[in-house]
Amino acid sequence: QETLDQKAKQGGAITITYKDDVATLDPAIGYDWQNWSMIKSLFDGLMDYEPGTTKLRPELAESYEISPDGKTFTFKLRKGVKFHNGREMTADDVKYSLDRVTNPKTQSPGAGFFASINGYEDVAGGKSESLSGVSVVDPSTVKIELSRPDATFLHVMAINFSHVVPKEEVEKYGADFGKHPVGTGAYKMAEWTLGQRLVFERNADYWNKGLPYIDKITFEIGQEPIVALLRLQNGEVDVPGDGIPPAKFQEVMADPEQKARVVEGGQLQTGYVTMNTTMAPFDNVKVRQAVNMAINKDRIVKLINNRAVPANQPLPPSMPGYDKAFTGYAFDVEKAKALLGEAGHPEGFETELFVMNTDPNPRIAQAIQQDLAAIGIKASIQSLAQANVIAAGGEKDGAPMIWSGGMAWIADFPDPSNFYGPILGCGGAVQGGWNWSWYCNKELDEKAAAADSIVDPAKAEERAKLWSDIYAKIMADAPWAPVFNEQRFTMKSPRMGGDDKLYVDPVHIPINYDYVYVNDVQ
Amino acid sequence: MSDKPVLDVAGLTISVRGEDGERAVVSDLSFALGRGETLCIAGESGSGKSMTSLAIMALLPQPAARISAGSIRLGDTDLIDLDERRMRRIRGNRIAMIFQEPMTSLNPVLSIGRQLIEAIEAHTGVSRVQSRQLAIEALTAVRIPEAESRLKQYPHELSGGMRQRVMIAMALALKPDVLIADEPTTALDVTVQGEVLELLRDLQRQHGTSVILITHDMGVVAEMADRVIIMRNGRMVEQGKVADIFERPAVDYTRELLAAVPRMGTGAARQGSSETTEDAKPAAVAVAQDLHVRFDLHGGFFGRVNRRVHAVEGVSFSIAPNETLSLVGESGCGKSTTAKALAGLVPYSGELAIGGRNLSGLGRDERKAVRRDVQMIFQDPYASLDPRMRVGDLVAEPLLIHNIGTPRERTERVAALFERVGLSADQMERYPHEFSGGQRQRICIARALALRPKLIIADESVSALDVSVQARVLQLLKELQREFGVAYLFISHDMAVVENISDRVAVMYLGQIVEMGTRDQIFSNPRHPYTRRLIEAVPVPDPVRRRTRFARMDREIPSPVRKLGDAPKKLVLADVGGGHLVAESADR
Amino acid sequence: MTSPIAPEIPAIAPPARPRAGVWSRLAKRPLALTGLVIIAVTVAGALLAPYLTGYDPNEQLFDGLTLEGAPLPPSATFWLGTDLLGRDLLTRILHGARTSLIIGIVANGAALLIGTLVGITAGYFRGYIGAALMRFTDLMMAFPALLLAICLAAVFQPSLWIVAMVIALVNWVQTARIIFTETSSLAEREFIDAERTIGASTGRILFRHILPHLLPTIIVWGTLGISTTVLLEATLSYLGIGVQPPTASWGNIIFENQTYFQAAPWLVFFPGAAILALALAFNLVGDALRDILDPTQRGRA
Amino acid sequence: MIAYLARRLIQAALILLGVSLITFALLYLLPADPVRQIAGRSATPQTVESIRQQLGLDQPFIVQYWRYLTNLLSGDLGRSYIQRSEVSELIVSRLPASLLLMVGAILCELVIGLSMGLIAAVKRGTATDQALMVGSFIGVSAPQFVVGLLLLYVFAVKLGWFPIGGYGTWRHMVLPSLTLGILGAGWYSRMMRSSMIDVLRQDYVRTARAKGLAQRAVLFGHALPNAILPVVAMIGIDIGLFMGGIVVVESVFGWPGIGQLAWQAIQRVDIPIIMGVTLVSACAIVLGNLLADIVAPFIDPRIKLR
Ligand SMILES: Nc1ncnc2c1ncn2[C@@H]1O[C@H](COP(=O)(O)OP(=O)(O)OP(=O)(O)O)[C@@H](O)[C@H]1O
Ligand SMILES: Nc1ncnc2c1ncn2[C@@H]1O[C@H](COP(=O)(O)OP(=O)(O)OP(=O)(O)O)[C@@H](O)[C@H]1O
Ligand SMILES: [Mg+2]
Ligand SMILES: [Mg+2]
Repeated sequence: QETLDQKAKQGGAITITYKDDVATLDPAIGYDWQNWSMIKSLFDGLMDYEPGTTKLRPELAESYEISPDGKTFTFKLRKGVKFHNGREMTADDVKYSLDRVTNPKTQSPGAGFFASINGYEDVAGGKSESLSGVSVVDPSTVKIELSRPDATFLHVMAINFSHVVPKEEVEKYGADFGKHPVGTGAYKMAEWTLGQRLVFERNADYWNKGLPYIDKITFEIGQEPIVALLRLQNGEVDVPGDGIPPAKFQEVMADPEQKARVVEGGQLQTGYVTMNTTMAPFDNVKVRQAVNMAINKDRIVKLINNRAVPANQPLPPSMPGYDKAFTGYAFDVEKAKALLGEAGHPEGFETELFVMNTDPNPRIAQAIQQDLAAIGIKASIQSLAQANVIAAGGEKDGAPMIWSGGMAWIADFPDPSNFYGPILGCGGAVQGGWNWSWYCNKELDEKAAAADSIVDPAKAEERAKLWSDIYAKIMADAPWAPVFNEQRFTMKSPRMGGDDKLYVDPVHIPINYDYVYVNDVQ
Repeated sequence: MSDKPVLDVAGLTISVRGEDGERAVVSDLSFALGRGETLCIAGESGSGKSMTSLAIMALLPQPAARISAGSIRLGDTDLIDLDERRMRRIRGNRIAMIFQEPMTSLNPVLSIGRQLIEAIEAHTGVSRVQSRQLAIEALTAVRIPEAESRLKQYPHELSGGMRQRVMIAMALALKPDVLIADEPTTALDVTVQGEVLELLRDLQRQHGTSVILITHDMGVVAEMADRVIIMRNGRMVEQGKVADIFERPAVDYTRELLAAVPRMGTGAARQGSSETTEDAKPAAVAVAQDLHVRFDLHGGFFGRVNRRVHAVEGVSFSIAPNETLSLVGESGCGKSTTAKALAGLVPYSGELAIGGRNLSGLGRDERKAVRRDVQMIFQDPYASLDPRMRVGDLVAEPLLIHNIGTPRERTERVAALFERVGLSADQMERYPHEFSGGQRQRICIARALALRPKLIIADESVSALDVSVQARVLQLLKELQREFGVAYLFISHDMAVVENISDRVAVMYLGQIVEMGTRDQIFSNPRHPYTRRLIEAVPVPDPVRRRTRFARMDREIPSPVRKLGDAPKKLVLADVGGGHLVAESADR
Repeated sequence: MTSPIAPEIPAIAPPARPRAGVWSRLAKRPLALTGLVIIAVTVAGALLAPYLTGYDPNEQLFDGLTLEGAPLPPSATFWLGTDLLGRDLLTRILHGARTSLIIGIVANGAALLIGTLVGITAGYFRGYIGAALMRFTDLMMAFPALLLAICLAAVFQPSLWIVAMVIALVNWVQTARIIFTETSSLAEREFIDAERTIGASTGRILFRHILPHLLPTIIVWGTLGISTTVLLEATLSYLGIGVQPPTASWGNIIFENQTYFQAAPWLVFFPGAAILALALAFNLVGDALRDILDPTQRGRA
Repeated sequence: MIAYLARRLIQAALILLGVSLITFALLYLLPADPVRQIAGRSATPQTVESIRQQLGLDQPFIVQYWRYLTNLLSGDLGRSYIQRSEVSELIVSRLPASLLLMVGAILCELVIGLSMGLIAAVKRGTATDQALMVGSFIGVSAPQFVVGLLLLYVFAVKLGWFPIGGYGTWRHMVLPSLTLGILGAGWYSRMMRSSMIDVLRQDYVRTARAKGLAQRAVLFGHALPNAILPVVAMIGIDIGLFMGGIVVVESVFGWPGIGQLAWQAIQRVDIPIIMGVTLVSACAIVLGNLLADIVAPFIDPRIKLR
């Protein structure tokens, strides 16, 4: 059982604000950073992470076993876990949930995560309604067989898409289940006034006794971040969900009282420039390397008020497999120019840099533009709405360069493989795909598969090393120019209690609702 | 009559500020108005009559005009020193005013009831219900039938005569000590004019109100005034009892003014050409055969046409070159509509031919050519001149459109036309609003003449002019006819003018011609009862022959609006000798 | 027909009084003169921008930001301060004047022109032409402008001229409706009938006689349109249609920096003041022009 | 009247049909593929195709449009691609707030704009007039985001007179309405001024003064009803202009209206929502114009509905 925070007090209510609407809370569908952690509080999966860390631990599963070949996972379920509707959760629910998420009718954006489960092809192809690889051994035991060893599978069992849903409620609400979520989580849905507010209420029957601490969480929707901050300063809000707006960052940090309430932490994020390796002149590796050397990352970090650290490889520092020793391409204008010359572009060339239109991304793009201009590359900026940039990236000759900020890539789960598949592997280099650099290296794809088949937890080090090598090779080909890794800054009201790491929890953004508490009850 | 005057104006000087500095438009005017007295102010256009009355009301146009000297005393109060708030209590309550234009002086978006009641409420402490009662009484007093239900009507739903009566009711509701009426009847036709004057007299008799009546119609002066002031160029040139002024005018200007007054029966001097046309019958300039103009009114459930205005119903006439045909009749009888049909401004049925060319089915260029032959002078000269164009350009425009001459030739021709109508060539650079009413009318005439048309349609073109100008314009028209052989279709409600200028006269009633003949036939031998009434209603410019009562219409003017399919009965005209056509009517 | 120039009337030499030019009359009014000067300064600033300051509008100066990355307030080096990328704001405003003048004058002018043409035609021809034009206007009014903009952006290569076109395409509608109402009442005026009787062509009636009367309305809409279109351009470039960073326009300087208006007020204030000054200047000139061209208003100063 | 209404409503329906067709076509041509967005980053081509089929997006344009129309007639606007809720539900939940804001803003505009225009017209040519007209230009030129935040900062944060954003009571309404109203007031004041100057020259105003009415009665009772007519036509137009301003104001004040919904949908190319919001706002605009036309005869009895 959980070790509870001794200082924590039970009760109280907090208010969180968001600018954008909360999309569906259906765990099979919800896939943005905003509803991600809300779903995590309403539902549970077989696996989870220790609060504030990236360490896996069982959740609805009491324990699990992995077969020596790494292809069979057997989960023993926790007893007495109840859905919010009062019914007890069983192994059938787990199977139902996995069948559902992979069924094309559900239109889940996460179905692909389960591709390694036996029978996935049949379900995805509409030939079957049920995953043959998932079987209910007894009401509290589930066995999952994979078609290949998958080291990330435990992470997959921790992501929202695999969270357990009750069949009867899903069938009752149909497509509207996402508006009437019923799970086993620490909170249950109390009220949802579209466009205005969501209210979560403490689940008194929560299996993890003593949790959560807070009675009621109100999410207020539609609030401009600047206004949210004003309200926080006025004591009306406890956590501004969208963070500290850039325009106010320095003001907040200049005030010791406010600064004390800001928690800083790492994030599983990398900001990078993709270069379309199928489009001239970026089909020349020297050009790509030159771009890597031309970007003044320190200055860009300064531009965003030092809210990030310069990056030299795809993986963020807190990710296993991050290579501390790797130096990447140092900022070197002369060398970059030389490389361009070698590549046959001594005078530079003209190209386009796509960027999403919300602050600070256009600014960063302009800084990159100026850096590129210094080596003769004249990049014109296309600052567009998110969907348009994504669409351009998915066309083979749509976008020569894209600045990734604002659109991708916050990891789905803390595993190095998560930075490869869809965004650097061959599978993503298809029309409408997310591999915007259209980089496809069959050899690396094989290496990646090999690394992911190392299932044994004891060999985690070895696996991480393999991944480091893969990313080093990628950097040699330079389809990306990594620019920085964003830092997270979460601000809270004075009454908020709990360990700081709960406020920069890598998988719960902005905060881990289940473990934080307020200081001012009784 | 008490000794002390109700209103005493002394040494009044009003100046206006213009681009070229201040100039006086009224100088050193003094007069006194006794209780129950009617004082007429007459004089040429622009002589400062309206300005004087506005000064008394403290309603001079701001900020251009101001009183620069003199005093205006109402009883014991000097009105010039009063502040706006105290003045407000006097306006409407002790001095009321009826304005020159009845058509525009009522607020178009408020019901007449509201406009009346609010005047009463503004000055008396009575309740709304009582004010309403008073308003009904006032309307009844000005003989508006069904007064109670009229309260809900809007100005545009009333005829011009009725609107003027509403204005009078409004002015009289509070029984003011002084009533200023600025040309109250100019825009009305003779029958309505008679009624309105009668009403003023009635009310004066009942309440002992003193009246200042501003008019250019010497007939009205003779009919109404106790005393008369003659103004010119902002100065009073003569003042005296009405009989003295008419019999023994002291100054030349007054004599000129009186001489200019068109009098019935003086038209005999004009003869000649028209008589010869009778037998010679050269090709007619314009022929109308069974002309119909109907306006559809939409209404009812599906917005279909359910009623029609039968504005013109089977009118036939022809106009020979060099001839003047006058069209007379009361307001709304279809005179202007006939004219507009002839000018191609409204769709019609029947036959219309100009210079032998049938108007229907003409091509673009032919129509333009016909336009050259017919020109129209509109009822309101100000409204028919584009206020944003220089008058020189306006007169040159027809030449430009029809591609006549070089720019230089055109300018020269316009200058010549200006001289011809009695304006100076350097006025070409000015804009319409910078002219007086009479001058504007002359500009319209110059414009109509520019193309040397065969026919000029003159719709009430002299009604708004003061007598001296009117006489000059009529003279001009006659001269032009003699010189160029222009034919005129002359529309007027002023029988004296009609008698003066016409060769032949057609009397219209409800869209149809009820009588038509030579001038002599109509004026010396009117056959139709309606014609007779029109002639009788004309006030005579001689205080000696003042009538005590006007013949009052026994009923409202019947409406030309009819249900679909309910066309009015066509009148049959019978020749009673010498081309004198009279409708055979049983009901009159 | 006799000779075109009637011989009966002897020619008279017209007076040779020169008409006072509009310009010289404008110049007599201090307010209008102020307006003209502001416009002239703006245009000159836009044309001479490269020579007026020592900076490049797009150069992100190393000393243009504090160590924490904050922009610098106005100072002797940077007269109007720097922006979030450390660029000189004065230089950017001067260069941005080009874009904004094109949008505020050309695009707004085109919208005004289309709106006036449509409104005047629909108002004068009552029959099917008028009805069809007005229904089309209603359709355009009901159609979301932003959507049109985005789609056009997708179809065309975004450029300043596309924005200008889009702005003209979405902004003419309101003008058309107002002009329609006014024209239909003007068409009923008697002097229009008078023009018809002298054989004036439709074109002449519309453009020589009705149009001048619409001038006050056109001036009101035209001058108010300047600020709205300049700001609309910023919204459009935000959505990816129109000038793209780093090209400056007054609208997008404001748009990019508006969240910083407390931390760096100069970034919003100066471009805002520039837009206001331009719009006001046109308004002053427009007002004066209206009074000058309206003869009934003579004598007022 | 009924016939007129029937005719206008049929016209309105045709206009809406036109708007829906054009919008649908434009969105169809848009390069962003909605299926890709739904399917997510890790989807296989197979999944993508299956989703495409389920949504009927593999059908030709005409079929898609026809299906949309038939669904529309039964009140079904489809489901959001991103939020996955019924579009009609999303719109219905947000529409009242926007309408309320619109009413508030129109009130503000009218009160501020008309009184500014009125005073300026009465004091024509004076310093007051000029100050007011400069004011109206500031209103039109000031970026709404900044105006909104300033008002919020001064009246809500510093003075505490109003809540800092939110929705519910009349006190929540004041600042957002004012922010929107300031822009509109700029337009209205100019229109009002020029129309009022014209009316004040009319004879009937002189008549009203000659009756001895107080200045207030003359201005409000006689001049205003005549001067207001162009303003009424303007209100119809205004509704269209609102859709622009409402986005910013709603997000500054956390106002749960349709503007925020539309903006998010445009950013993410959430086609069903864009379609729905477009139709709803087109409806509002068409009805607004119709209403303006219907109201006109009540203000000016000379006008006939035709
Ligand atoms: N608002 C004004 N500004 C400048 N001058 C004016 C104004 N109103 C009238 N005038 C001038 O004042 C003079 C007197 O005008 P007023 O209206 O009193 O003439 P009137 O005798 O009533 O003429 P009418 O018979 O045409 O009504 C005229 O010369 C006229 O041009
Ligand atoms: N456009 C129109 N639509 C409907 N009815 C009209 C129209 N024009 C004129 N009428 C009606 O036709 C009738 C004749 O009008 P017309 O203007 O010819 O009268 P009139 O004899 O010239 O009168 P007045 O002496 O007042 O000028 C009137 O009842 C008038 O209301
Ligand atoms: Mg007068
Ligand atoms: Mg008439």
